[in-house]
Amino acid sequence: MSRNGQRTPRYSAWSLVRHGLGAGGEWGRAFRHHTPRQAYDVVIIGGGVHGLATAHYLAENHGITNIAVLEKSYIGSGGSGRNTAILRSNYLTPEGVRFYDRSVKLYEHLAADLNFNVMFSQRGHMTLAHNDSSLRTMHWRAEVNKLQGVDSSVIDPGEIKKLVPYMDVSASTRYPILGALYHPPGGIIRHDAVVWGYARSADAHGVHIHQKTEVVGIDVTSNRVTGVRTADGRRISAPVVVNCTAGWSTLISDMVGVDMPVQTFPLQAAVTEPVKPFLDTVVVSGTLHTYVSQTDRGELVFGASVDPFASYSTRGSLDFVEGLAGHVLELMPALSKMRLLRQWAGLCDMTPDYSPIMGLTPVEGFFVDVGWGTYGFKAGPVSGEAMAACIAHGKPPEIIAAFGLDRFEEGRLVGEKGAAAVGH
Amino acid sequence: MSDIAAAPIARTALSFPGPVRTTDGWETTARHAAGGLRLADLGPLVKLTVRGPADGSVRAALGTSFGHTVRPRGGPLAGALVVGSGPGEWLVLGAPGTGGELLAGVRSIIADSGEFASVVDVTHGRALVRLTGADTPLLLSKVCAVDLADRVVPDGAAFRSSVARVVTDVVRDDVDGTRSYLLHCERSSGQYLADSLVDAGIEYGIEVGAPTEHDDATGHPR
Amino acid sequence: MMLLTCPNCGARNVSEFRYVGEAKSRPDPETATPEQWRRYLYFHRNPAGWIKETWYHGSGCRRYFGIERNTVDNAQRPAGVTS
Amino acid sequence: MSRARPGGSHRLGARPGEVIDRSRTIEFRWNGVTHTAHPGDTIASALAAAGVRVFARSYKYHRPRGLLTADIFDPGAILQVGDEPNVRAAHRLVEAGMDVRSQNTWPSLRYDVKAVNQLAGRFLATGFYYKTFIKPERLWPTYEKVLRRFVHAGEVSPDSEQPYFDKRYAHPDVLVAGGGPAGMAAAVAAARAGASVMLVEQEHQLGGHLRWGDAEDLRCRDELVAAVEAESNIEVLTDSVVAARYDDNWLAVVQRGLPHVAERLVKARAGTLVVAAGLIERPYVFAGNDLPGVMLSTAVRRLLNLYAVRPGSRAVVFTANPEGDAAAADLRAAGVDVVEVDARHGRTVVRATGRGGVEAVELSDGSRIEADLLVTAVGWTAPTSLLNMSGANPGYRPDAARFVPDPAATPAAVIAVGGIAGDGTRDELVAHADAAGREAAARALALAASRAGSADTRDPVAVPQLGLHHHPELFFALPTGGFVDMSEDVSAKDILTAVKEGYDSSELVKRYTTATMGPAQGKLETVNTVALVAHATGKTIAETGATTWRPMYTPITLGALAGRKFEPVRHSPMQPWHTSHKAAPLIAGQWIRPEHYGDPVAEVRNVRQNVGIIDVTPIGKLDLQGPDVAKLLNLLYVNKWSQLGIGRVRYGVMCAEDGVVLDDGVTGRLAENHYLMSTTSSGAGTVWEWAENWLQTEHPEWQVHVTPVTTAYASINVAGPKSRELLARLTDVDLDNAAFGYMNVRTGTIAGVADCVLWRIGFTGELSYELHVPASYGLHVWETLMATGADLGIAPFGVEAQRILRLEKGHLIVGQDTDGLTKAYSAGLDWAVKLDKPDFVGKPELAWQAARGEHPKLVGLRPLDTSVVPEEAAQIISDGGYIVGRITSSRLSPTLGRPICLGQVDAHLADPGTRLTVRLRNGSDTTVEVTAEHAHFDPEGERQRV
Ligand SMILES: Cc1cc2nc3c(=O)[nH]c(=O)nc-3n(C[C@H](O)[C@H](O)[C@H](O)COP(=O)(O)OP(=O)(O)OC[C@H]3O[C@@H](n4cnc5c(N)ncnc54)[C@H](O)[C@@H]3O)c2cc1C
Ligand SMILES: NC(=O)c1ccc[n+]([C@@H]2O[C@H](COP(=O)([O-])OP(=O)(O)OC[C@H]3O[C@@H](n4cnc5c(N)ncnc54)[C@H](O)[C@@H]3O)[C@@H](O)[C@H]2O)c1
Ligand SMILES: Cc1cc2nc3c(=O)[nH]c(=O)nc-3n(C[C@H](O)[C@H](O)[C@H](O)COP(=O)(O)O)c2cc1C
Ligand SMILES: [Zn+2]
Repeated sequence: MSRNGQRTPRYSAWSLVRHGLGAGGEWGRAFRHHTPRQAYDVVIIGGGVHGLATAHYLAENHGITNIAVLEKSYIGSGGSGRNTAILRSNYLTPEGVRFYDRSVKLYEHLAADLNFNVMFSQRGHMTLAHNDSSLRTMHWRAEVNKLQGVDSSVIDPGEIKKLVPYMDVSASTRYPILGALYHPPGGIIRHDAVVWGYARSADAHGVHIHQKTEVVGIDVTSNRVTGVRTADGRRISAPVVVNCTAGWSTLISDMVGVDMPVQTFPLQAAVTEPVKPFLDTVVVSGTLHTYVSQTDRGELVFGASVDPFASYSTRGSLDFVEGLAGHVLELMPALSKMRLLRQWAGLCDMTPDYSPIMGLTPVEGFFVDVGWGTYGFKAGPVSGEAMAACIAHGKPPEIIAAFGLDRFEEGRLVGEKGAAAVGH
Repeated sequence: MSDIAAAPIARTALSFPGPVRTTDGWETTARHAAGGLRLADLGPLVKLTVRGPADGSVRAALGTSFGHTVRPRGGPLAGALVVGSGPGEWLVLGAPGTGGELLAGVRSIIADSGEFASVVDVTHGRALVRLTGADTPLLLSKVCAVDLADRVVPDGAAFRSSVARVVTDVVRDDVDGTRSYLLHCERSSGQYLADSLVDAGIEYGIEVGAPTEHDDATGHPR
Repeated sequence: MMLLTCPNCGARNVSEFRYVGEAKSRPDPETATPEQWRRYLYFHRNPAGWIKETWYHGSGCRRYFGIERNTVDNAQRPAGVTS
Repeated sequence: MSRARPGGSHRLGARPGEVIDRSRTIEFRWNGVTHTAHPGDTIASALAAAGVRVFARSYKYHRPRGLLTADIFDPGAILQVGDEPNVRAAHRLVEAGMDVRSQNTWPSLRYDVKAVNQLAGRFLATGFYYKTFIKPERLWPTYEKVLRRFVHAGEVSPDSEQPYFDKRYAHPDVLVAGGGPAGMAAAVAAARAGASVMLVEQEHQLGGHLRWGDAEDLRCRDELVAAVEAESNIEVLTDSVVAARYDDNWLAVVQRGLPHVAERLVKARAGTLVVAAGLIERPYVFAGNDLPGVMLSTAVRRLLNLYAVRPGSRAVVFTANPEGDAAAADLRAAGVDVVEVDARHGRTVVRATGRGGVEAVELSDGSRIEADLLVTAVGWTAPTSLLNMSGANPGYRPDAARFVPDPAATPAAVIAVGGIAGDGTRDELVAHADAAGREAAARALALAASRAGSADTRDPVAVPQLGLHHHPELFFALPTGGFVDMSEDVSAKDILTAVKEGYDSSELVKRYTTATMGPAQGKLETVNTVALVAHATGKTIAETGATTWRPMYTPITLGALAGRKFEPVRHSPMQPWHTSHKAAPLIAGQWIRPEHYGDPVAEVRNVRQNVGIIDVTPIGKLDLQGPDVAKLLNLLYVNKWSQLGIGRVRYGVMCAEDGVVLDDGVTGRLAENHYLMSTTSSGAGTVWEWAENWLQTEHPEWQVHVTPVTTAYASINVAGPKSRELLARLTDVDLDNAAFGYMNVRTGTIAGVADCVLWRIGFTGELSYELHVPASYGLHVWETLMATGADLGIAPFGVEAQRILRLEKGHLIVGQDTDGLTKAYSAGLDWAVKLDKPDFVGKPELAWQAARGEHPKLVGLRPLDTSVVPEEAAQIISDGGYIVGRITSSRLSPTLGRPICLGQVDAHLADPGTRLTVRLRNGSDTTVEVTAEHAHFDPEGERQRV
């Protein structure tokens, strides 16, 4: 990895030992501060996983490095820093399955590719079915997945109990567990590390990452993007501007007059105090609006479905943690003495069909990579790769062809609600 | 049609362990509750829902509006309890077996008004209980988020809200200065609601029983 | 839990209500083009600020009503007040 | 079993403010050894009295840890009690028989094998795991398993009992968080001003810091407590925490120590929240600052004055304030040798040394003092968490060395009092809290009045602004450093390194190092962390800023949050019969229904041959009245309703505005302006709200009243060739085919029950009647039918038999044969959609769908291999392996003796006779043929018309 000719120190066990012995000098900065240039080839708005991955792949795959990533707060401060870090590819539509499967494959090698351990823990992912219609949907997903070569199958309560001994699989509960869609390659990841790994690599390629830099306006001349304006009064020219701002994405698109069928809903999450590891898989229940995994630090990380009304608030609610706790105890009654440590919320850019909006827009040079709703962290790598290709070639690659903005007016929805509403 | 020997038996939405008795064709619990906090099944009462303009002559004839109750002394609804249960929506409660008269009474009010209004007999479609005792507000504070302080819900007030997550009409109808509430909900959730009330009331020594002969149709002492 | 003020019942917990969405008008189905119709179906304003919206008081008076709400701090005011 | 020396080697004689009951002694176990305590002792105070110093091992380096704060936030005293993990031992009171164990130690607290990590510590610097275990990739899962073994925590067991938790709502005008002098004074003032008050104190007694103060403090506490007790309008909750504040002063309070329940979550909607959380003493960062024997001055005074425990025998007190001086005085009075190091004279501590505990202290002047106790009193952190949750953002004040709220920037519904708001003498703070309490009451009562619609005429109370005293900015002793976050084992050096690596804001430092992410959530760690970041970046602390404070104030149990369960279930009036006849329960949303009574196939056969009855009470029913009902029906359904005669019923389909099938059912006309509509069971609520939405928002001028009557009727479908014969025995309605034909409705008496509605319709394809009887008589009618039909072979049938019967007949189920994108034409409902109606919901999309004609279609499918029943959700694939459809319903037909299916297939494959490949679950393929009709049995419908 080179950084303007200089080598970036590589991370490895050996380099750690050298540093521990005091022989390595300083690690050096993973990402640096720069004075903004007056013009860039590409300006990416949003320093989340999508913006940073797009910058990384533009540089790595297409040699485009004169890029600025503008982030109004700190990198990862949006959904990328507050998501429950669940990765999987067991979607419902063939378009979706293919797309997310590519992402999981990229994630499998991301630590090595970025020389940054992102701690992808492929511990398996199970989605519980509590009634026959959801069991039918699980079978539907399993069959579609198998046809795409994705490892998915429906397992019965006995097998569930073997994988999760704490689960109450008795038939007498209010929401009996009839089966689950089991997806061994799914799992969790150290989400912040993904953000930092992409940022470090982009930085090493010469990309400028400007934190605390908010975009407040976008200049358009004759239906062509010419640059952006920032809250500190700067104007930065660029022929290409990419909207990677997830929950805030309509505010950015409104600046250029591109309407999007996106509505912002808070999504909440919470974490318990740690306990010794006892839960090796990710467990999701759509019926109970709950999902849970245990991190390598021992905490349980919980999530749910989006808040019941649109809002830009990340304050969180008591309702959420009450419902969550009730439902978690419904599944695993032995956890009632565990304590909830912290709750938070992030913003989700929901689309009508629970699929993203990617590619070109009616304004030339203005690209979008939005509509990530509650499920976009897992799509970071493939989106970065595809958006980079889209920008470099001026047209969306096949893998995202179905996700264009024009599909709504043309009535070609990609219905992922069945697999993404609570699924993560 | 052949003759069917057995006379039809009506059953309310609720059943509690213990003896039952049948009065006026209704089978209900026979236990008598004397404790400080009592839950009584008033399922057999006649229940009519009336709809019409919120502030027209139907309203004037019914004598009350959303949030309030009235017990007409005379007129076609004498003896009934009229609850303003929604904007332009009333609930009329009467003694078991008086359905025909009350229905006719409401219909005559509607006919006289010339307004677009309607009445539906939901006697069999709803569950109705009365909770009485000084600790009732404490019990209800476990299942209902509405503030029951006097300044918000005085005697004679009514509101609709979620009670143990069941949409319920709550009517404050004190009995001789003792707190008392009527709770009225859709029938199939009635047992669940009553069980939730009993569960929440254990701490206060709740008892389940039928209204006594000293009570009038709405469980109100005569 | 945020409070929402129902014009009929007063301030109640928001969990008593169902959020319907931005108040918008239905295009004439006889003359609407597919583009207009689908904008009605799928597109909403999504401002960080005041928006006119419809709510349904499902656990209370069972009435639909309009209100203006600020999507940033959840402040509310009766529909019709202009900002 | 071993037994510790009774009495407690470190227990002092009686103290004036002690909270223990010396008249009684109770026993408990600590790591297998029996110890004694007095009621009122916390686990930690009892152990400290016995001379226990080491309570735990640290997260990464497994360093021994002891008491630091001696309160609920103590990072050194988090223990396992029975099956409960992570118990705060310095807060939890000892109970007889408790089994207390240290966490994260193996094989024992004393000889902890993982302590070798201390040696490796220099390689385990912050973020080490991001930099290693990268290659080879295949080894990462193994590394991960090892990492997981290091988790620092207690454990839960799979069969841990779930105690009973309670919940309630509360509506205090004023809720006071914190029962110190300020909180008590505010509560009393608010109550005297006419407000209802809830006063919540996390500790076991009211009094706050006065409890461990001098005689004057104790007198003041007694007065205030007496004043609180005298107000009947104050509800006091001790051992309870205000865990969080949400929008509109919605407060989560967890109440503990109740007689009948484990814990109770009180959800309080307060008019005004008074935050009286006091101040939390800030630890000092220096080498060795985590050694057992390093304690805060407040910890020492708690141990001495509340529990009569002598925390050491030779102490160094590093003090920068009067509280430190008081701690020194208290120690001396307890017979401890004390050396004071006064920061106000420029002296500081730079290092503590010792093995397993403090043995010596090194000062900035190079001197070294032998001691087993090092007390620090360097200043305070304002626990502003509840204020931040309220939207106030207290700013950092260098003169006071803490974050201080600005009353002008705090929401009106929230007021801060006491130490968190500013400094002053005890009397000044109490006077301020008194004024604030009156103002809190005034604001709350005004709000209550405005909610009740009346104006309030109260005058606002002037609340003086508290001043700030000078407090030194004493955070850390560099370069020696030490631990910033003891729970997470994060050192000062880690913070500095993180900044150098580019993680140079508070937020990034937090996430990279995990400082402040442990159980105290930054209450002990935030200011020191921010100070170090500021130091490393050359910015001020104010510029650097703290991370976001979020719920919970202190962690609370999942049990308390879950509380009493509210999961409504619904039953039909016939449920007692189903239960006593061994019906297999099917949970369908809130409804509990019979799935079958043992043999669904026999149930199917009996319906085809004799007569069966099924309880269909959950079917949605809406009573529609008014002159404009037909207009509403024409709008909601895709088919036409203007011509429906009285006494007739019709099947209808509803779509949403995007043309997607929403619901279906039949609607009958009972009288001129009176209709009864039925919906699917799961759609009952939705359709009602849907109808109201159109009426209230689009057509308020229409005269229609909709009343839900789903459970006003018990609904029974009587189906089978003998159903007429059966019913004729029980009703006065003329059942002759000529008088009461297919798709008609009548009202009449059944089994002596008047006002029943009879529909001649059927989902099963047989002659059948759907009876809607007043619900109270449902069980009576059901039992009468069973008794009366015995000679006709009557048998009940459940939902599964009904599913098979309807599939034989080709009736679709909305939500099973359709999905979230299935428009009416895809559901094969072409015959129903009437595009020549002027308007109906979803019309434009359906018109375009019809015009385009490219949509997938629901078709009947007949598997050619009659021994194979394709599974529901099996995919239909093309030669190239592409998905071209799927099986939506599939069963082995008992009537036809072969498999039958419905499925959605791509438009070009929907013609009758087309052969398709189905990929089965086991990976093999089978062939199915598209049939001409959805119905596999009696497609002409002759059986139902007889
Ligand atoms: C609680 C929660 C749980 C989730 N769980 C999962 C999960 O388990 N799995 C999964 O795959 N997905 C999950 N998601 C969704 C996932 O987090 C997001 O879809 C994903 O992070 C989106 O990444 P992004 O880079 O597009 O956006 P973000 O990470 O949100 O980044 C957008 C950035 O744009 C910046 N920005 C906004 N406006 C401006 C401006 N005007 N100028 C400059 N910068 C601006 C923001 O500060 C922000 O940093 C979850 C989301 C939440 C909230
Ligand atoms: N002498 C000392 O050791 C000491 C210690 C702290 C404060 N002070 C001084 O005390 C004065 C202020 O007194 P005060 O009344 O503000 O503070 P206080 O510390 O006496 O009382 C605050 C009380 O609030 C409780 N509390 C905090 N957050 C809570 C929550 N979320 N829920 C429930 N309870 C909660 C604490 O347990 C504590 O008992 C200031 O002058 C301050 O400097 C002195
Ligand atoms: C997967 C995951 C695990 C987390 N674990 C912890 C934790 O152990 N302790 C903690 O204090 N916060 C934890 N958090 C929450 C963060 O502290 C923080 O609340 C979240 O990133 C949102 O940021 P904000 O609270 O600053 O708005 C975790 C967050 C995520 C996404
Ligand atoms: Zn209302």
